[in-house]
This record gives sequence, structure tokens and C-alpha cells, in this order.
Amino acid sequence: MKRAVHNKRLEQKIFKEIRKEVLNSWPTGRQVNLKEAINFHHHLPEGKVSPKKLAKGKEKGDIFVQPRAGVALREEQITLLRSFEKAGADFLPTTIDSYTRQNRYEEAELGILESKKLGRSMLNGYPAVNEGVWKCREIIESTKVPVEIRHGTPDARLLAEITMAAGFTDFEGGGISYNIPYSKNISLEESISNWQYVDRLVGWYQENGAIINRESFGPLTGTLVPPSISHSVSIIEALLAAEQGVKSVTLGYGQCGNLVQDVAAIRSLTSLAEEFLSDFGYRNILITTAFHQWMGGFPKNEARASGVISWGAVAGSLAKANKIISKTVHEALGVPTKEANISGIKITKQIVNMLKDQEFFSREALEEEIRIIKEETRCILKKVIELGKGDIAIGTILAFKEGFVDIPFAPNRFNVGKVLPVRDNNGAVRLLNPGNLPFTKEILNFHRIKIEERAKRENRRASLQMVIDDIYAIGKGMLVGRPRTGESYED
Amino acid sequence: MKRAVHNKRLEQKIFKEIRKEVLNSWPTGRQVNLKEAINFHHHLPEGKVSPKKLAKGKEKGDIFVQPRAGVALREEQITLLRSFEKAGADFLPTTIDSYTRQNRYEEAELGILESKKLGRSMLNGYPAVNEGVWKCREIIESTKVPVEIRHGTPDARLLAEITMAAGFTDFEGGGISYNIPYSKNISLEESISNWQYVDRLVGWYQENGAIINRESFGPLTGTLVPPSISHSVSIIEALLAAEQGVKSVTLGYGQCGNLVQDVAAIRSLTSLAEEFLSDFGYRNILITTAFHQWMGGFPKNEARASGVISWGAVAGSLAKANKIISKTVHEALGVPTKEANISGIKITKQIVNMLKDQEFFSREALEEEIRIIKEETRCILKKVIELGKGDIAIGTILAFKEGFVDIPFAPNRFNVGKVLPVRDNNGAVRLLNPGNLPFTKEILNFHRIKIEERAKRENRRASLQMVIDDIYAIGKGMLVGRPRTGESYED
Amino acid sequence: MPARQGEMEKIALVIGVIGADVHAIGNKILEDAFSQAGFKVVNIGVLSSQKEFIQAAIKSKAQAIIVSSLYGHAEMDCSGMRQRCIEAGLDNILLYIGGNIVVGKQRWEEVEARFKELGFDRVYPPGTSPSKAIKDLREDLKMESKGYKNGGWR
Amino acid sequence: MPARQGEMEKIALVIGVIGADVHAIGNKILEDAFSQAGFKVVNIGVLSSQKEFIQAAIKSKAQAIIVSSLYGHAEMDCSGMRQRCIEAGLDNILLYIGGNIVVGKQRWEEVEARFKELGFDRVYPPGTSPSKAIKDLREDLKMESKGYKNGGWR
Ligand code: B12
Ligand code: B12
Repeated sequence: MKRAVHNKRLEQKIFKEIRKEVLNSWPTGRQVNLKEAINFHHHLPEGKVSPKKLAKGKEKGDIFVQPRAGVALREEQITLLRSFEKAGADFLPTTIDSYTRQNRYEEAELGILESKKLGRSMLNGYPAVNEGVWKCREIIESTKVPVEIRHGTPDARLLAEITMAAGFTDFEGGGISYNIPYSKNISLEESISNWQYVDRLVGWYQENGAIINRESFGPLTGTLVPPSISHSVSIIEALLAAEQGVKSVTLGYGQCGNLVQDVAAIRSLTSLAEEFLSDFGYRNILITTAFHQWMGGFPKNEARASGVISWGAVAGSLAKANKIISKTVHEALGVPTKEANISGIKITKQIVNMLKDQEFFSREALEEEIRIIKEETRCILKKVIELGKGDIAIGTILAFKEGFVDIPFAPNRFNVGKVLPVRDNNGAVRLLNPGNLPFTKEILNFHRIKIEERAKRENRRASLQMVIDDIYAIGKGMLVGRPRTGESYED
Repeated sequence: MKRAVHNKRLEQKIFKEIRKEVLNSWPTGRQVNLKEAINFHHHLPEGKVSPKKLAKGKEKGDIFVQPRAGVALREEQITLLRSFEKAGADFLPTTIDSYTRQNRYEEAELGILESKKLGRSMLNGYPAVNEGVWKCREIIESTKVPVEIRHGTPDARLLAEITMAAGFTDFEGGGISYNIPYSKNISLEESISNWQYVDRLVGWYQENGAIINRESFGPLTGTLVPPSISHSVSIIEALLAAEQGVKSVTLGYGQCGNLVQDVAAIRSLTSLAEEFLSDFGYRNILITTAFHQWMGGFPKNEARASGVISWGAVAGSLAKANKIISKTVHEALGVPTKEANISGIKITKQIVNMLKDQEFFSREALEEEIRIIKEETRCILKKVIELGKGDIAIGTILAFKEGFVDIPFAPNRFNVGKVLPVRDNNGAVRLLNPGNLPFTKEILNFHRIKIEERAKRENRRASLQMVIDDIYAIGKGMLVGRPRTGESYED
Repeated sequence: MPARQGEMEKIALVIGVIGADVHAIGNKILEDAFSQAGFKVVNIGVLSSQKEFIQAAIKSKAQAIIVSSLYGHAEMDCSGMRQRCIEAGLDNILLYIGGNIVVGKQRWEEVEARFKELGFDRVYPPGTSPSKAIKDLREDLKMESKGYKNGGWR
Repeated sequence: MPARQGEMEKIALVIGVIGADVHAIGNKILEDAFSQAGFKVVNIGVLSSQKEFIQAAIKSKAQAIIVSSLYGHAEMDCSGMRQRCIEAGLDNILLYIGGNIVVGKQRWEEVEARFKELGFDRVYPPGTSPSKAIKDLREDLKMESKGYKNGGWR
């Protein structure tokens, strides 16, 4: 069913109509019983409820650690999560497989069967929809800390219905961040509208006393995404969620690699979100941040990979993010084993703990960087609001069309894809081609100067080759993709 | 032979007399032929000569990486070193076994035999003296970068003779740093005098056109040693070396764990050394720094250990040390395997490379910390100079006697051992008991206030228990040893 | 005397990312790499089905189909592909695959064997540089002897 | 009624670090731990020979010798130690050892067996907490039944 998209709370009547369709789209949908679900949520111990744990942690200044993980079979998934809990994970994940993300449940079914037959996971995640409410609930019942659904699903309505009914209290994604990097042909109208449904469902739980956290997927394509672009997306998704009644939002951000930029990004993110939420009159919303350790290409060598993981833990700790999402030493190879994932958690925990009492930042450099990020984000968001005449949903759709919001390297055809990022001489991500981003002359100049500095140092023109070098750089042991130096690097 | 110790260049005549004794103390001593050795050094390619590589690196701002490693058998040692070189080590080590360090060559011989018999290394290092000049030289001939002798030998005269004749161009240690933490009954008179011999030998090579670097062992007991104490020792050793004609010194420093303190320590170290060397009129000396990754107790878990290694790499990189000495994930367990050592190198390299283009420090905090370290170090060194009436050797011996220089936790009975360090609330190492360190009231106050802050936060008195908690802390995954928090930590 | 490149018609390749896979970065780089190496590249992008690969290959008269799969489901997504190529009349078309083609870290020899079994001519482990595939293409398509110059890529 | 601790004479232990080993930190902590647990601790420190351990034990009438070795040479340093204890008349003295007692990371079962072979009653892997040894001492010396109260350490 197609609807014109506005940033307006979904009416109960329409919500119910759509709901029927959603729950009928796959047999397990019929297992959803909201009354029973609310009751189950009410009886969850506090430590298992994500927004409660986040609120407490925020107050105490805790930095939580959460891995990613999903396998085809439930028993294995439970074993995984339990071992992560033992290893010190503060939040647990259930990562959904790629067929489910594309609503291809038949293929997911095949994946489950194949996995059982071959005795190894043939799916890159947990097929929660095929499993249904009761099987998913076993996961909640076998763990002691909040479990979040992590995925990448443009249309996550059924997934949300099933997993929230099962007792999950945290749900990642949004109409932009789970569409543009994750699909090719799906329009923003469609995905935003579908995610309004998800947010409304969360709002509905909220109104019935069951609070669920919503998290934006800040890293987007994971590849050289400048903070202001991902901040804009996260804040738009927070505004969209707030309108539907969501009261707890986590804003995601993917490490860029330059420490000043990363610390500035996390510190500016909360204050920007507060600014815009309050401008729009949304009150009493718990805002937290999630810092993703490096989301781009990893080194294959495991020692090098643990260096990258550690560096993420350092940046997340010094930035004082509320949560760090950990990577593993198998990142460049394939879905990690339990052991690899545990080691990612432990590396991260070790660093978080060693750094939690330390303050360290260069005030001037940091303030400059914060100023830039804030100004850029405001440029983008003001444009969005202007285009939508105050309606953020409409504004977003129009802004993407014009490339005023534009996500580097995204596969989706509704993304203009003109923006080309590149690192500056200190490794901060800047814009080689700003595309149509609605930045001021001053900002555009700032980027140009920063990139020029690097070009000069490297004695070459800033070009696509420089971008490609940067994409490979961390995988090859560097941050900045310098022209080949002859350093003979061996894995 | 006992001599009264002064900080005066050893006369050639006396040097020669001692030399006979030294070379006769074990059969391999007779292999040393200085003329042949000088000739060999002259023909070493530049890349294999430590001071040359250090000078170049310092100019370019390189941060070099060096592991530690020594095994009983030469073939294995060579295999080890070659694999480190391949893994990216910029400097190589040859770590000497503990019998050799105590001049117990008979036991070292037994260790070699047992190792051959059992097919596994029964020694914790390479027995270079027993091996002799020609076998040691095989090491130099099979590698392409400078190799340093790392040990912990109060009387290293024969070791120096043999390894320098073999072609090693870097030699760690000093009359204080290789005595106080490494022996029980050896006086400073004895060790300083023996190390004057070593320095004179280096001076002699220097005068004959073969430059060799001398490195102080900054970490001392590796356990909560405040920067000003280790800086004082490093600078004294640099002064003693300079007097004997050494022209290239590396000053060592062991990571404390608090980033501001560690960065401040490295930045102050070079400038302090320049200050004192020039005060005493020693000119044209190349000064570089070596940053040791955490030297105290490590976590047993390998993932956690890689977190600690990474944190050391981060601190060393941000401090811009000239060289980082890497640890391994086997640290808490035993002498590392080749693989563990390589992973330590790679973790470190990955981080060094990712950070090398980044500047990041809080100016105010850093400057305050630099000021404190400098003032403390000056207090100590001025006292030493005063006591020795300008003679740094005599002053050192007297100062140790009075506890004006005092190394925490050292086993040597000529060390007063009153000083008790503890971490402050941000994890910087401060003094719970300053013993007789000749600090100003202001400085003593500063320490008191810092520690009080922590005591208050932890709601307990600052006591020995707090120190013990700190000693265990990093091994248990923390930096500051907080009273038990109930965090259930699993390895 | 062999014709010089540029005067000769370029050899066409179809590239794309198969199945429900959206990993777009490597695909963009491969397009750049194969183009620079002198091929005519038809890039059907991410989320592509077997059918889309085959249709594009027919339309462009491609001599090779280069499948990327990063997300781990390649075994399922590629099953029957060689058969469908033959049915569509692409009897001799080269089939290459690379990326992170299985779920998790597995023994490479076994993985390679499974994909050879599925009909792929060349199977590449994680992180293989595009230049490797370019070299193999030149060999498998006997381009040297047909007078194609080496385009080269980084 | 058993006497209360404090009124009873404390049981003496000799502790020290054997061989050419200078690791002093753990030794200082062990001294503190065993003292707090109610033992009379004779600490001969680092760089101690078998002979020094045995003489100290004779002099202090110790019921146990607690050897630390951190640096990896314990196998060589401890060879013949049980024999020498017996020769010195310390027939029933307990011998414990702990620290990092072999070179490198080795299979613990084998290491333990080798040291049991050397005559040690208890052999501890790296990083064992002092409290473990205290518990074992209380057991091996039947201190409970002799009325010694549990001193406890952290
Ligand atoms: C960035 C990234 C993402 C981004 C992608 C954004 C986008 N739209 O492009 C986001 C965050 C959205 C993402 C999502 C997911 N990802 Co992802 N992702 C990565 C990551 C970190 C880097 C990929 C990358 O861009 N590398 C840089 C480019 C230049 O390299 P490349 O992709 O490897 O491509 C090169 C080579 O593979 C080679 N190549 C490719 N094809 C071919 C073909 C031939 C013939 C030859 C010779 C060579 C060749 O050449 C390319 C150019 O040099 C990798 C891990 C890594 N490599 O470090 C994981 C990884 C690929 N992702 C993975 C997974 C599982 C997912 C998710 C399912 C989420 C999850 N469960 O974690 C979703 C899948 C969504 C979907 N439906 O596809 C797994 C795949 C696991 C496996 N195979 O066992 C990986 C390996 C991570 C891991 N270890 O778990 N991901
Ligand atoms: C600090 C340190 C040093 C300092 C010591 C300063 C000093 N004078 O004390 C310095 C830098 C000088 C040093 C030197 C060397 N060290 Co060191 N050092 C360490 C380190 C990092 C920490 C030790 C420590 O203080 N830990 C904190 C204390 C509280 O813990 P602990 O020592 O383990 O003691 C506790 C337990 O072991 C246990 N315990 C000890 N004895 C007993 C006995 C019983 C019965 C029980 C129940 C328990 C018990 O209780 C203690 C208190 O909790 C360790 C590695 C590690 N553990 O992380 C290496 C380590 C011990 N050193 C090692 C080596 C080899 C050396 C050197 C030979 C240099 C080299 N080749 O690297 C020299 C040796 C010099 C010599 N002649 O002895 C190796 C030993 C290797 C092996 N066994 O295979 C280690 C394990 C590092 C490594 N992995 O290579 N070292």
C-alpha cells in the first residue's frame, strides 16, 4: 500500500490496516500477540531493558561494549550470546541474515535447511522472521542483558513486529540508514514510510509501558563517510522516530580514524540532536550514542586487525560514547567465529577500562572540529527542513533527490552519489567532491585547503586514485593512503 | 679490581689493564680482536648501524618498532630475527639469558646443553658470551637492520666486548638501570665503574670511526615508576656515557598508562637531557627516545594483552617517541613464541602507521604535566650534582645512599626503597610515599592532592592496599586498581 | 602485425554482486580496474540475480562474467549458474568469482573445490587484488596472442 | 577447646625467588599476603640459592618452603632440591613452587608433572593468587584441626 509520506504520527486506523497486511505476509506473523508481548515486557528485569540500562549508563558515564553476531541456527545463536555475556559484553546483538533483510523469507528458509544439513551456518545472520515469536523469545530468555536486533532492512515491519513481541528491547535502523546503503531500487518514500510503521510500533509499546530503544545506523556505507553526513541522517531518523512516539534513541557513528575528528563527532552528535529535537518540540527523549569501530575494509592479518580494533576502542573511549560496537580479527575474512568475536570484546573492554578515567583532548583542535561538524550538519538539516516546509520526511526525500543529502558509495539509485570523500593530511575525512551538499563557501574552502595540504605533501593531484588509496589504506596497515612508499608490508 | 669511582674518562692505561682481566674471565674473551672488529664495523651498510638509522629516523619523524627476543640456540635466534624483520621490525633485539646477566657462564653452558638435548630453549635468552664473537657475528650477518643487545647485566664488560666485536651497534643498559632492578648485593660503585668501562669501549669504537648507540633501561622495575625517577636515572647514565666518549644515546621510558603523563614524559625527556648534557659541556650528542609498552604485569588473556599492547602503541605514537619497544600477547605466560612476538610487532606497526599523521594533545594538561616532570627531575639531578660536588658518578652513589634517588620495588640493597608510588584518579603515577626524594613542598603537595582526590572518589584511605591493587590492575583489565567493583571479569 | 589496442574492439565483461548482497565499494573499484585494463565493463551492480548476469552477458556479447559475492551466501546464490549459462547459449563463457564467498573463515582448498564444482573457472580468496583477475583473464582469453596490449592497473 | 590464634605460635614459612631471578614485585606481595594470613614469613628475597632456602628453613623451623621462579629457569635451578632438603634433615617439609616456572607457554599438565617429579608438593601456574597457596597450606598443614584461625587475604 502506497501512502504519501509526511512526518506525522501514523493514525491508529491506518496503522491497524497496514498491520494486517504485514502480519499476513509470512506465516509466523500470526504468532504476534501484542497483549501477551506487553505483559512479557513488563516482567523483564531492568537489566534486560535497553533504554533503562542506557539511561543508567549515561548517568554514570559508562562506556558499554556490544559485539555483532548472527548465525542460522538458534541453539548456536544462544551459545554465542551467552559466551559474549561471559566475556563481558554489556549489550548483545542478534544480527539478521541478508535474505531476511530483503524480505526473501523463502531463501532464508532454504538457508536454515542447508545449515542444518551441512552442519555449518549457511546464512550470514539469524533468520528471525522465519523463526517466529516463540523461538526468538528463547534468545531473550537465555540471556541476562539487553539484546538488540541489528540488520539492514529497508522494510523491517514484520521483523520488528516479531522481535519486539519476542521481547527484544532495542532495534537498529531507520528509513534512510537501512535503505540507502542496503538497497538498489527502493525509494525513500517507501523505506521512510515503512520505518514510520516500525517507529509507531515502538511508540505503541511505549504508550503501553514497554520502552524500546531505537538506534540509527550511523556508519552507512562504512567507507569514509564524513561526520556531518552521518549526523544529518541520524538526526533526521531521530526526528522521525520522535514524531511516532519513540522516547529513547541511540545515535550511531562510524569511526573515521582521526582521533580529533572522531572525538569531535561524538561530542557534537548529542548536542546537535538535542538542539534539533527541542527545536521541533520533542521533549523527554533519552539520547545516547553508539560508536562503531572502523567499518571499512580491515587488514586480513589478525594482529593488525586487533590494532584496528584497539584504535577504535581508544577513540570511542576518549570520545566518551555511551556504547562501542566491537569488530573482530576475522573481519576481512568472513563471519567471525565465537572465539574471534570474544577476543574483539575483550580487546575493547581492556582498553575501555584502562581509559575510562582519562581525559585527553586538544581543546583548540577539538573545538575547531566540533564547530565545523556542527555547521555542516546545520547546513544540511536546515536545507532539509526548508525543502519540506517544516516536514522532515518530505524534506528528506526532496533533499536526497537534489543531492543535498548524499551518501558516498551507496548502492541505492535514489542517492545522487556525487559526493567523494578523501582523507586530509592528518587522516580526517574531508570532501574531495562536495557534490551538491548545501555548504557555505567557508566550509567548502576549508575542505579544499585541507585536501590541498595533503596533495602537496604527497606531491600529486587529489584525485580518484587518492580515494581508492584511502579505501585500501587501513586494510594495508595505514590510515592515510599515501602513494606507494615501498614499505614492504607483509601480512 | 676496585677503583674509586669518579665521573672521569677512564685512562687508556687503566682501561687496558682491566681489559686483560675481562677478556680472560671466560675463554671466548680471547676471540676479541679490536682491529678486526673496527674493520668489520666500517664495512657495515648504513641501514645496519643503529646510530645512523636513529639519526635519520629522528629527522624524518619516524617511529620505529623493536621487539624483544632471545633463545638459547643461535639457529633459532636467527630464524626469529629474520621473521621479525619480515614482519616489519625496524630494529632487532638479542635478549641475553639470566645466567649470562649474572656472569654465571657455567650455568649458561648447561642451559645450552640442556636446550640441545631437550629440543626446547631452557634459557630465557641468548647466551652471547658463551657463544663468542664468531657465532654472535652470524646474527649480524643474517639480518638487515640494526641489532641491539638487550639484557640486564650489572657487569656487562665481557658481554660488551664480545658483542661489539661481533658487530652489534646498539647496547642497552647502564650502571644504575642494569643494577638496581637486576641485582641484590651489587653496589653502585661496582656497577657504575663496570659500565664506565662499557661506555669507554663504545667511546673507543667511536674514536675509531665505528659508532655504537647506548640506550638506558628507562623502565627500571617496570612497576609504577614515576617519570621523574626514571628520567633522572636515564639522564645520569647519559652524562656518564658522554664523559666516556659516547656520541649517541637513546633514553628509555616505560609506559605508565595515563596518556597525558606518558606524552609529557617523552616530550620532556629529550629536552631535559639536552639541558643537562649541555650544562656539563657535552656537545654533538644524538639524543633519541625509546618508549617501552607497559612493563608491569600483563593480563593472561591474549585479547586483553593485545589491548594493552595497542594502548602502548597509541601512547608511544602520540608522544612521538623515536622507538617503541613492543610486548607480546604471551607476556603474562612466558617467553613468547615467534608467532606471538610477530603479532606484537604487527599490532604495534598497525597503530603506529595509523597514528603517525595525527597530532592530539590537550595543551594545558600536557604543559602542566611537563612542568611537573621537569621540576621533579631537576630537583633530583641538582641534588645529585650538589652531593657529588659536580661529579655525577660520586653524586649518584651518595644520592642513592640517602634515598634522594630511590627506585620503587627494586631488589637491590643499595636502594633505600622507601618510595611508594600509586596511581591518581586519572591513572597517572604519583607518590604515596615520596621517601627522601628531594622535592619541593609544592611538588609534594601536588602529589598529596592528586592521591587524595582518588582516595575520596574510592571512599577509602590511600594505603599499601591501594598500591597492591594498582600492581594487579592492568593484569585484571583496569588501569586504576579500584576497590573491587563486583565486575565479574573472566579471562 | 597485430593491431594496436584502441583500434581493436574491446572485450566485454559483465561484473556485478550476486544475490541479496549490497556491498558496493569493491564493485565500484572493480569497474574502475577492469576499465583501466582495457575491457568494456558492463556493471550490473549489487543485488543482481543470475538471470540479470546472463542477460547482460548475452546483450553485451561478453566473454566473461565476473561475480562478486561479499556477504557469504554465494554458494546458494550461484547454484546452477553454469547450467543456466549453457541453456542461454553462453557455452564457453568464462565464470570468475571472488570476494568473501563463504560464511566465515574456512579452509581455502575446500572452498575453491566447491566453487569449481559449481562451474567456476577461477575462484579467488578474500582480498584478492583486481590485477590478479586481469592477469588471469588475459591468459584465459589468450589476449596476448590476439594482440591486446596490457592495460595494467596499479 | 582449641587455642585462639595470636596465642598460638605462628607457623613459619620460607619464601624467596630462586636462581638468577630478580623479579621482586610478586615476592613483596607474597610476603604481605602470607603475613596477613597469619604465618611467620622469612623472606630471603630474590637471587636465592637452594642452600639459602634450606638454611633459612632450618634456622626458622619452617614447615614449608615457598619457591618463586618467574624468569623461566626453575627446572634447572630446582633440580635436586628435595634431595638436599632430606640431606639437611628437613624430611617432611612442604615444597611449593609458583610463578612462571618454565620457559614459554607450555602444556600445564606436563609442566606440573615435571615439577612433581622434582619433589614439589604443589605446583602453580602463572598468575595464581596467593590465596590459593594459603588455602592449600592450611589444608596440607592440617591447620584447621590444629585450631588456627583463617587469616584471610583479599
Ligand atoms: C563496508 C562493509 C559493509 C557495508 C557495505 C556498504 C555498501 N553498501 O557497500 C555495510 C555496513 C552496509 C555492510 C553490511 C553487511 N555486511 Co559487510 N562488510 C563491509 C567490510 C567491512 C568492508 C567491505 C569493503 O568495502 N571493502 C573494501 C573493498 C575495496 O574491498 P572488497 O569489498 O573486499 O572488494 C575487493 C575484493 O574482495 C576483490 N573482489 C571482489 N569481488 C571479486 C571478484 C573477483 C573475480 C576478484 C578477482 C576479486 C574480487 O576486489 C575488490 C576490490 O579490491 C567487510 C569486511 C572487510 N573486507 O574488511 C564486511 C563484510 C563483507 N560484510 C559482511 C556481512 C556479513 C555483512 C552483513 C550481512 C551484516 C553482518 N551480518 O555483519 C551486511 C550485508 C548486507 C547485505 N545485504 O549485503 C561479512 C561477510 C561475511 C562472510 N562472507 O562470511 C564481512 C566479510 C564482514 C565479516 N567478517 O563479517 N558491510
Ligand atoms: C616486571 C617484570 C620484570 C622487571 C622486574 C623488576 C624487578 N626487579 O622485580 C624487569 C623489567 C627488570 C624484568 C626483567 C626480566 N624479565 Co621479567 N617480567 C616482568 C613482568 C612484566 C611482570 C612481573 C610482575 O612484577 N608482575 C606482578 C606480580 C604481582 O605478579 P608475579 O610476578 O607474577 O607474582 C605473582 C604470581 O606469579 C604468584 N606467585 C609467584 N610465586 C609464587 C609461588 C607460589 C607458591 C604461588 C602460589 C604463587 C606465586 O603470586 C605473585 C603475587 O601475586 C612479567 C610478565 C607478567 N607477569 O606480566 C615478566 C616476566 C616474568 N619476565 C620474564 C623475563 C624472561 C625477564 C628477563 C629474563 C628479560 C627477558 N628476557 O625478557 C629479565 C630477567 C631478569 C632476571 N635475572 O631475573 C619472563 C619470564 C619468561 C618465562 N618464564 O618463560 C616474563 C613472564 C615475561 C615474558 N613473557 O617473557 N622483568
